[in-house]
Amino acid sequence: MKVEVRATPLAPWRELASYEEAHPELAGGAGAASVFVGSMRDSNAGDSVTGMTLEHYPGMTEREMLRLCEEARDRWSLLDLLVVHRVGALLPGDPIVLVAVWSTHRREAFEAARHLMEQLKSTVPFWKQEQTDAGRRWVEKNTPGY
Amino acid sequence: MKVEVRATPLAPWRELASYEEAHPELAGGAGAASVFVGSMRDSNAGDSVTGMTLEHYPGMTEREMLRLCEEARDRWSLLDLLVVHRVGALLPGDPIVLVAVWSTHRREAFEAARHLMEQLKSTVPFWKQEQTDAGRRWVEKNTPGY
Amino acid sequence: MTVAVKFFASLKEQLGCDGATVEIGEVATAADVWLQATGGKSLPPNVLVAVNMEYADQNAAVQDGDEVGFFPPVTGGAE
Amino acid sequence: MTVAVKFFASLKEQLGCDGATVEIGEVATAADVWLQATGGKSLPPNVLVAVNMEYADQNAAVQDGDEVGFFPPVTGGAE
Repeated sequence: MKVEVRATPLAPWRELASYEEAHPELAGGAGAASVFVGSMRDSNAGDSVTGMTLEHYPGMTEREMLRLCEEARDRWSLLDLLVVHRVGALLPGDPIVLVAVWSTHRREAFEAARHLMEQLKSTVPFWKQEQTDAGRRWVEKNTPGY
Repeated sequence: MKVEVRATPLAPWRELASYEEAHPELAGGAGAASVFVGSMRDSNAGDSVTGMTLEHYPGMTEREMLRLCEEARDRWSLLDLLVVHRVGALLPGDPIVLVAVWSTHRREAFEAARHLMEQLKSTVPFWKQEQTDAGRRWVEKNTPGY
Repeated sequence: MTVAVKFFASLKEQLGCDGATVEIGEVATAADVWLQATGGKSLPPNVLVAVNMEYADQNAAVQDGDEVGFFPPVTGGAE
Repeated sequence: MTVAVKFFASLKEQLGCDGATVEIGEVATAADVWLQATGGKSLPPNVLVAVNMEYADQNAAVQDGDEVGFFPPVTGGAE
């Protein structure tokens, strides 16, 4: 299990290839992997967005991410989890968050990945600030995902 | 949109990296990507499984996969889809199927990817034969995923 | 008329046959094609039928030149 | 007792302050710490509170050496 807050660019597919290479025990045991990648869009609420800055609460953010992953692992008997979330400056198209879940069967993988994404959005201390033509603005609320 | 039946090894993360590289329009527009990878397990129904052979109905299989993808694209307003399914000889740990869905928001991506996996299992002509210590056996039924 | 028949997976093994070309009267269903191709074996209830690579009912009419596929329940995807 | 205070995101900008070290009486809640740190500003209802990096109620008691974080609703993840 790995949880990371990253200030440098995230290449999700390369990240996953490296992680599986480093965890050969997943091959053969894990019948299912469910992955979600959330990326920065070039528009929001009708405005063109040219950049984004993500802030976090160092220490607490990692702790909350780890708590969520441990809860999900136990609830769905997951084999492994990988969660990486960006902070710092992002451009449109840049991946913001990667959630990957490995399990024996597909139902657990799908449900856990989705649950983790909702929890990441609603409970982990991250804050987005968007850069638009009208200036910088803090993103004020989350879009419901269910 | 790409649908493929593949007789050679599938490296899902490399496949996704290449696909996104070839489709730069996804960056910026697609806020969400949901991916599922199903791999061959080294056991099934209590028995150790040492190999698997996947058969398909050339022509019909591709047609059914394409139909499912087009239906999902229209139903969830997806931006893009990639589905690759193995046929031929597989070993434990080998990826069998890759489903990737790109959309503006995460709800659509999650729901479409899960739906596609269920449909792939229940309607597309593929048949698995397992190799166990007791010999070869056809997999007789599907495990429900919902 | 002439109809192409294909068998897949366990059905192919049980019948010992990949497929066949069948000559049959002008009015025939997929089930008639099965009987002709298998020498009168009864069609197992769980066998799936496709006419020209689209799922069809066993009572669907077939035309000259059609391809009729017979196969067991599908088992692709992942656990 | 001494308590470390941290502010984040829009709250940090509004207050013009990352954080502070606050001296306060032996019996104090997170809300008391807020008042002390902000010079008596009222605590906005949507502000979240963490004591030692765990979510807490604004009426939670704080101890000497604790760290109290105040921040707006979180907006991580993806759309």
